Amino acid sequence: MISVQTADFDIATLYQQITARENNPLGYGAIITFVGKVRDFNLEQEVSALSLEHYPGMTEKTLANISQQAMERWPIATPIIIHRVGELAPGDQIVYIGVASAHRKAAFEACEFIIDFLKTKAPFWKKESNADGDNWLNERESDHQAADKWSQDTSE
Amino acid sequence: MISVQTADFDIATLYQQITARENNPLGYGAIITFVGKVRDFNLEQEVSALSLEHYPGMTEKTLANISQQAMERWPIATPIIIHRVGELAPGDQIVYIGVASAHRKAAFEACEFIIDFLKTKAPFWKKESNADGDNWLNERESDHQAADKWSQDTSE
Amino acid sequence: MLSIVFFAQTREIIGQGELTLPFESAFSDLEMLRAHLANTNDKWDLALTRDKLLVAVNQEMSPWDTEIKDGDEVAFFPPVTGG
Amino acid sequence: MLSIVFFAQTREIIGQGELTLPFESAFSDLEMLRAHLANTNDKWDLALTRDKLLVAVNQEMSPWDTEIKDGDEVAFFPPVTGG
Repeated sequence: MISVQTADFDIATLYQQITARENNPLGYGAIITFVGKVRDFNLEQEVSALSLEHYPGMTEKTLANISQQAMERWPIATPIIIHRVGELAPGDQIVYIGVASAHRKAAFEACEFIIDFLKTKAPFWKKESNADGDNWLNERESDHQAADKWSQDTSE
Repeated sequence: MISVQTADFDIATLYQQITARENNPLGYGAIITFVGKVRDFNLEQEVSALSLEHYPGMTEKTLANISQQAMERWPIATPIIIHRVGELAPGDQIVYIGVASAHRKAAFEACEFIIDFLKTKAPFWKKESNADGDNWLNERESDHQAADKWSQDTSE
Repeated sequence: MLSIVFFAQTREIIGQGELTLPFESAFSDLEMLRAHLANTNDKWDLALTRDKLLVAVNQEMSPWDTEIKDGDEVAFFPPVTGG
Repeated sequence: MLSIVFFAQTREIIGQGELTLPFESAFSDLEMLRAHLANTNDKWDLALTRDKLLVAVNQEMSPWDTEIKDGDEVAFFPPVTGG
């Protein structure tokens, strides 16, 4: 399940969905979730708001493609990927990824794969507002390294 | 936070705790959770119930030690580790691990480290009941390999 | 017609999010189209500096030598920073 | 006194979960204690076969050559299978 939305998400509802029989027909018992939040209190610089822009259409296609790749690579149920757009405040939830598998290692890897690819392939852009004004965030080399490692990694 | 309990746990409440300021004073925004459930429907053999025995006292000490090791190794907030004991039914939740960090890679690794060590070090024993009677589960070589890799792995 | 869209910094510097353009063989690949648009004025030139600029054709990330055809949707944007 | 506890299969085969035993220098390490207890009868011998048996002293997993002392709590159990 893929959703790009301005509304907040409820992790309890999503957890029910990831474990529900229609989504998880084999009753996979290892469930990994990742939630990314707007940093709540930054010691160096107070972030007062975050604005998330995206490319409607391409975003959903990219996330569906990442989800599909993960399902081809690991024995997992259909992942849930939720990403918020629009205006967000410190502490707000931004992104949710939920993965169920019979094998915890597969669930961990698939979940990390999805967020690593989302960070480098999905057309979202973050703009931070603080006392100094607005700043578009720069891409991070560490995110690219994280995504690249999945092409080199030949282990299951 | 460590708890060994017969009662079920509520992942929404635990998520609030892992992100609450008292537990997560730096407002870490990457939250990974692992939930392990009793397999709900096993195609090969119907599991009708699971009984979990533990060594009171040693269990809590072992989990606290694993939690401490994870906090020394990765920049994470205090992890939440919940493990149920007693009689469980198919689909029931068994174990919860919640980890927050500023860095998702650290959170993924610490969460996986905790479950890998819990599986091989914490004194819990599972007994399955099915049509053929009761069976104590055997340890799995794959769990030992998973735990061993953390001693060899020198990456962050 | 080509449908051209811009996002994030690229959109802000250019000052508009989209435009349409009659297709011409003079810009039959992405690099040629980029150069053609960059030629509009100094702001467009700055916004469409190839360094770090990404481009998608019909909502798929594409290399600069990708050929384009009438009816395509082409998007220019900076590196992505979601998640 | 030594406090001895058994868990899971080990407990089931032996048929009891705990016992206390006056400490004797004749079983001053874990292997000696295990052999002493295994000597009780065939069931204890089977339950305390060293293959795959684990042992903890004062709630810490310990190797078989660990020395024990009066007042220790010693636990025998099979490989753990939680999580």
